[in-house]
Amino acid sequence: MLLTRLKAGGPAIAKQGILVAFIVFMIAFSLMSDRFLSADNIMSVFRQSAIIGVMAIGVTIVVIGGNLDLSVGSMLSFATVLVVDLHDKIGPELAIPVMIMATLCLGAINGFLIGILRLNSLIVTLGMLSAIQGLVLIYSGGQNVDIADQSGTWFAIFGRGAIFGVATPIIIFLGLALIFHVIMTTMPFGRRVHAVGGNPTASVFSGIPRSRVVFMTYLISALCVAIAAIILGSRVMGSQNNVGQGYELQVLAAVILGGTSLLGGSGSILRTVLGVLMLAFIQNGLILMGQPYYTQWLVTWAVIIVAVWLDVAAKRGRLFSPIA
Amino acid sequence: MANLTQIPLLRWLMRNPIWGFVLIVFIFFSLSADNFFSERNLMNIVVQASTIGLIALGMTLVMINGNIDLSVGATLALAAAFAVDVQSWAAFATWGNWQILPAVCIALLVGILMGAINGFIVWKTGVDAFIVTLGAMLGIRGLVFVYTGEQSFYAMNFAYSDFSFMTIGPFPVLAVIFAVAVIAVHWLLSRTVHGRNTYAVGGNREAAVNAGIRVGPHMMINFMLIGFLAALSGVLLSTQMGAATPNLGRDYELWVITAVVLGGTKLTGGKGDIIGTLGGVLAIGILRNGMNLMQVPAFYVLVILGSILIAVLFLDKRFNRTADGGLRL
Amino acid sequence: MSDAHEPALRLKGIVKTFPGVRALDGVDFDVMPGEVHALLGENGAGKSTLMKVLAGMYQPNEGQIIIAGQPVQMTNPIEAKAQGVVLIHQELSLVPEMSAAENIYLGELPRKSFGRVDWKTLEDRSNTILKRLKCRFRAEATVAHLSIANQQMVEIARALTVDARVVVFDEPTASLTDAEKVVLFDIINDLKSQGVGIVYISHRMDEIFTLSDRITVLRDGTYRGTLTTAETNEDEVTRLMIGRSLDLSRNEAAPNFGDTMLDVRNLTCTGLFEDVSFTVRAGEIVGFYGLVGAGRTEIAEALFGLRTPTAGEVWVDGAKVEITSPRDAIALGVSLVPENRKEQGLVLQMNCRDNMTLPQVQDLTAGPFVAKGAELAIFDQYREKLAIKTPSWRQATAVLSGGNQQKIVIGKWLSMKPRVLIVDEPTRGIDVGSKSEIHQLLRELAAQGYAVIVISSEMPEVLRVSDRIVAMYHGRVMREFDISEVTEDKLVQAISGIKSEEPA
Amino acid sequence: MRNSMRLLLASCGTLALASAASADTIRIGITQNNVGIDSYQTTYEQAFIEAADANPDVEVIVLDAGGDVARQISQMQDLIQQNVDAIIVWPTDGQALVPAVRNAHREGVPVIVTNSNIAEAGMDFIAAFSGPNNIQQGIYSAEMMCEALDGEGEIVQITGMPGYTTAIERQQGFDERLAELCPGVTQLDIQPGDWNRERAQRTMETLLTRFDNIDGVYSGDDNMGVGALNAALAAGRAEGMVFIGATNFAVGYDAMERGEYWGSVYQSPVDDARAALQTALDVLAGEDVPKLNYFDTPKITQENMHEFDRPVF
Repeated sequence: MLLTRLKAGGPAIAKQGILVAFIVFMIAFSLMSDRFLSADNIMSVFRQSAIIGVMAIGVTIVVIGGNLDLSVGSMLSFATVLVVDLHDKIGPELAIPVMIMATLCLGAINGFLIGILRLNSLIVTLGMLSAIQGLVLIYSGGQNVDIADQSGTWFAIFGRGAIFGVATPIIIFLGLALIFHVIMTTMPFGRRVHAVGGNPTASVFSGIPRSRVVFMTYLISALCVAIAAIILGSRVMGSQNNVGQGYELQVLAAVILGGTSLLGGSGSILRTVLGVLMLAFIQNGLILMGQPYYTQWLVTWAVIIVAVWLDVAAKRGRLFSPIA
Repeated sequence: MANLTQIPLLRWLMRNPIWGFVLIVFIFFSLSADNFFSERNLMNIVVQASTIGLIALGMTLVMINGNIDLSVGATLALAAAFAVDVQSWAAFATWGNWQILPAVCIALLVGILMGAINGFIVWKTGVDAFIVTLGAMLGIRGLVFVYTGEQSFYAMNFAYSDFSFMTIGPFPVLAVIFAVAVIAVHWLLSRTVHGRNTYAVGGNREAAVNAGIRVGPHMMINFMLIGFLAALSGVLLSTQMGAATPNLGRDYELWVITAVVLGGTKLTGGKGDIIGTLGGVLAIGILRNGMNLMQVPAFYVLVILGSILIAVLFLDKRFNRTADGGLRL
Repeated sequence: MSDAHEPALRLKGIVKTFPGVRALDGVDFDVMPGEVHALLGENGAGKSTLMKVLAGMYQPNEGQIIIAGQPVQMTNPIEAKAQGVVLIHQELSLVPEMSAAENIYLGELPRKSFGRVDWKTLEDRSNTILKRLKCRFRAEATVAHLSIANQQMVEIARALTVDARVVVFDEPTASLTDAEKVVLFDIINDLKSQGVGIVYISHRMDEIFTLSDRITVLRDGTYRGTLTTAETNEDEVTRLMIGRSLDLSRNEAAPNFGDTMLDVRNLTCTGLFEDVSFTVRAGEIVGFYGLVGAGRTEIAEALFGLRTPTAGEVWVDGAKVEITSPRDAIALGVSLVPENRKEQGLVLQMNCRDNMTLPQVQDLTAGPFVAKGAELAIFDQYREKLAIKTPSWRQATAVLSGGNQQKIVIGKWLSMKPRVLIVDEPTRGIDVGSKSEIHQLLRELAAQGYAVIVISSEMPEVLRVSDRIVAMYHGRVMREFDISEVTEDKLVQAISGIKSEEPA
Repeated sequence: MRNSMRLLLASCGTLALASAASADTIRIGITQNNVGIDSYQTTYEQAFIEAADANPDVEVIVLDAGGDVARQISQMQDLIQQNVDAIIVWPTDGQALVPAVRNAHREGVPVIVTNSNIAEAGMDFIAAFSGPNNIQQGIYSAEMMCEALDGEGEIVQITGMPGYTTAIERQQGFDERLAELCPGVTQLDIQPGDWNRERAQRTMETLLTRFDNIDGVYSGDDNMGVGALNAALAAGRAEGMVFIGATNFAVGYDAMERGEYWGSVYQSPVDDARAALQTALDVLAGEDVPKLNYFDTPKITQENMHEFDRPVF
């Protein structure tokens, strides 16, 4: 089995550009900071990356389906403001389902415009990024929202709690990753998303309801955002209107780092998890080393290009592009 | 006679729906916003739109090539920082107002260099331009912070900021520079061999390679052009501020792409032109200016701009539907 | 100073290797001025690689290229063109949004000062060339608005921009109709009479025997020999190519057909096809023959739920049906093997097994999961049945040969156990060996009781596999032939819109 | 075509008449920094509009620059274009707005700068500044930190969005005063929290990992301060740690009440907005207005907090 894999193209190790880069970085950082590999720090980074990570799961599925979703940043602001605001008004047991429904509606709008009307996903989600941010501000009147009784609400479990000693955000993040990994790799829906992203025309010619599949990917993305918002709202016990601003790019960077092709049809949730963790460890490691915050941007630049380059190079079997 | 003149105009508008849209919002704001329809305000619109507009010219080239550049906002900030900072370098202390010249030249060179780096990476690694420039968007912003040390730079010399208030005849100098750039890039794209090759590379890269066009260097040149235009935009913006701030140009890439796509350039490459891009830039400029004049609350402006973007995309698809002959895919 | 015995172009011992592959292994080839030299070989035999070496796109690892007696090195297509070697590509290599003139001179637009395009020179020269090719469109026309055949002409016009010594045609007739082929052959003969050496690559034996003076055969990257066309026959060439003979017989009508499985009555799709009626019985193959654009593919798409007919009825297995989506069609047992396997048939980066089970993956489940065992069973069954050559089911379909890709698509639809199987251009761009295997397969399917529709633009193919032939012209059914009564003349007349004196 | 031109010209004529009719009301334009980024600015905007509505002679045009300097410059131009009587500007960047202010000055439109001041070079061109003294706030915070730690300890600082004036000035005031007043207090690290509570929380978590001992945390505003507090609480290290912020938020006020938060600087957006409008009206009335009008932003600590109302944001 390994032999056929090797024959299928290039050495297996070169295909795991992200894994190689990840290991190299972990070793380098642990040499430079003795606290880096401490259990506390690792737990802390996992917990911090849960919000971006949960969103990245949804975006990975959208990207495998051949589209982009840049609206997740605003959508996170929307969902967090909503759930926090409703928490004190109607109680968490109602606030959570109401927020999830509302966020799914936004996902459905994306899905309708992109899946059914077939508008370009980059531009539609760019427009939604702006429109949803406006909606949040109109809803809240621009005010921050806070949960008054921070210690007495069971809502705290999602962002601050722990189950068997493991922080809940980590359990939610890794659990969701595992669930969606299983869906994408072993269930008919996953197969269909891969097919639609890989070749939409051929999918239709194979009887796959292309519009519905794309629509579903945006619903999943919205659902992931809603879950991330629960973690975020519970962790902070409040929300600003622009809390998700810029998250869409961090999420996309993680997805790209995980080797998911922007052309659609290929990608893996588990590798996205690696991408998310790698970005989080870079950020964390550089602060531990006492570097100014902007070095993380320079390092991220280099890491994204090198990791994707290795991936691309392994696929084509040569380091440099053949174009003259 | 009215019929004869109207039909080509209508047909032209069908192909360039954005200009129809520009016309509609123009008439709308003229009727409903105080002070909109005045010479000075219209000049203001052009000056305000020129920041996004200059970059959009370059983005049109890059997108027709089938690439994209997300790093332009950061490049703009870096160039602005250099343009302001270099003036105060000791080496040019005795140059008087001429110290502006090397500063501007270095800023523009920095822009070209950033474009060259992006172009070179895209050429040599074969990694998608979206990914390369997404990385560069973070990285170049990092360079801005390294260079400025988080502080704003300001120009001691008021001659620098006076430049932006100069006029040539009745026209503000910034509007004139923008107009010249529009004409130059339009000429480049429609009349020169490089411009025509831009369509070839984006329309059918395989064919361009087979025809012996050196696709790699060609794309790199276009990245350098957008770097130059982003830097020029940064320099002009810094003359309006007499200063450069490290956060300058955030999110500009999104507005630039929006303008270019509104103008009918295809994200997949091979199709688009400067006339459309100009329409897209003016549409955004007029909307922003008009909504300011009408005092539309900021929160609603976001919703309106986002919805209009999607609506124009939808209309464009209705008008310019490709002839799929009714095949349901 | 080249006399008649000096080859216009000569390749000596060309070796080209890629990581892990020896694509060309010591190939010799030459073409004389005023000669048409056909190059033959199955897909993957190394023809394309050889052509790319010729055109300066690849550098050979060993060997020499000699043009008019001088050894040369060509590092890019422009240099090759300057040496007088021009390659006409198999897949249309045009830029759709540019004018014909710009496409003809792509990569070497005439310049004025400041890098400006010299439009006048460009258009004058292009129009002259197009006139020489007897084209009836202007050089200013945008390529996207031209028909496929005219686009091919633009491609060919590129060869005439220089004083070509050698012109290489790579499958030039793949997208041309029979009528358009005639024009192309005139041009080739014209070039030939001007002393240009022609290298002609094609899978179509009839063309090669009509046109060529000599035939060189490649197999697995090695040179197998050169034959003089006048002294050989198809059988000899085929044996050289695939190492065995081919069955070139015409189909003998099978005696016993079952019930009518598909009955199409007055089906109309305005602007595409009008008033189309026909039936297909179980065990029968009905061939649809016609020019490109005659409406055959569109009928297939309508039957598969991808187009909405404006009028008419479709009956499947004795029941009137409405097919509004591919899902409906699949549920009714109608399957379509589409025309373009790379764009419509396969998800190229997906593996073989997943591609094959794609239409039924929703039903192949164990609990919520895809049943891997059932999937593999299907794949293994059809791999064996169709003799698909792939190292493993994990192989991405992108790297398979055209024939094997087509078999995967056919297997995909056979595994759906359809009642009606529609096959659109089943052997387009497929080499001779695989072609006859696919024909064999279609006959076997019919024998097993499938009702089969074969759409093809190749007359030999239609004749070989069909029990009946429906001839179409301009969206209408012109005539229906029984295989026993059909002649080539009658078929050509029918698809050219000439009403036959005797009614069918 | 010609008809539509005539229509345009006609409508312009009527508009000109309409604006001429309202000539004796005072028209003031304001361009804000980034409404919606935090509650302070939103509350400021509401208070400003309320104050203006209360005065029948005043008509206001309210614009928001969304944090973008270039857009703010455009808005300045648009306001000059509309012949407003005065412009109030909340600079997105104190440096970069100087030419735009200078241009307004040349056009004869008085400019009142609000909340965070413009750079030194622009002082000649403004009619007045009204707002809190951000450097002074930094100084107050340093003094509180010093007092709370008794002049000895190790602290970290979480700043606002890098590159923005308010963030820079508070940091400047804090750093300088701390070094001068309490050389015994060392700053272990300074990291940005981008005015974002979650990001501040994340940064603080990493700092807690990095340093075994942190005695105090200074945050550029209470929003981030509460984020840092959350991190420390979760790590079980909040006990004995001193949290000092700026711009007292309701969450900060509550935390103070619970005894978890040491102190902050009380700054009311309502006062800020009213002061700005009043300064503008004074300038227009021809009164002799001083250049710098700081409104009071006192220290608020657990001890004196009940002298203040709970902030509304």
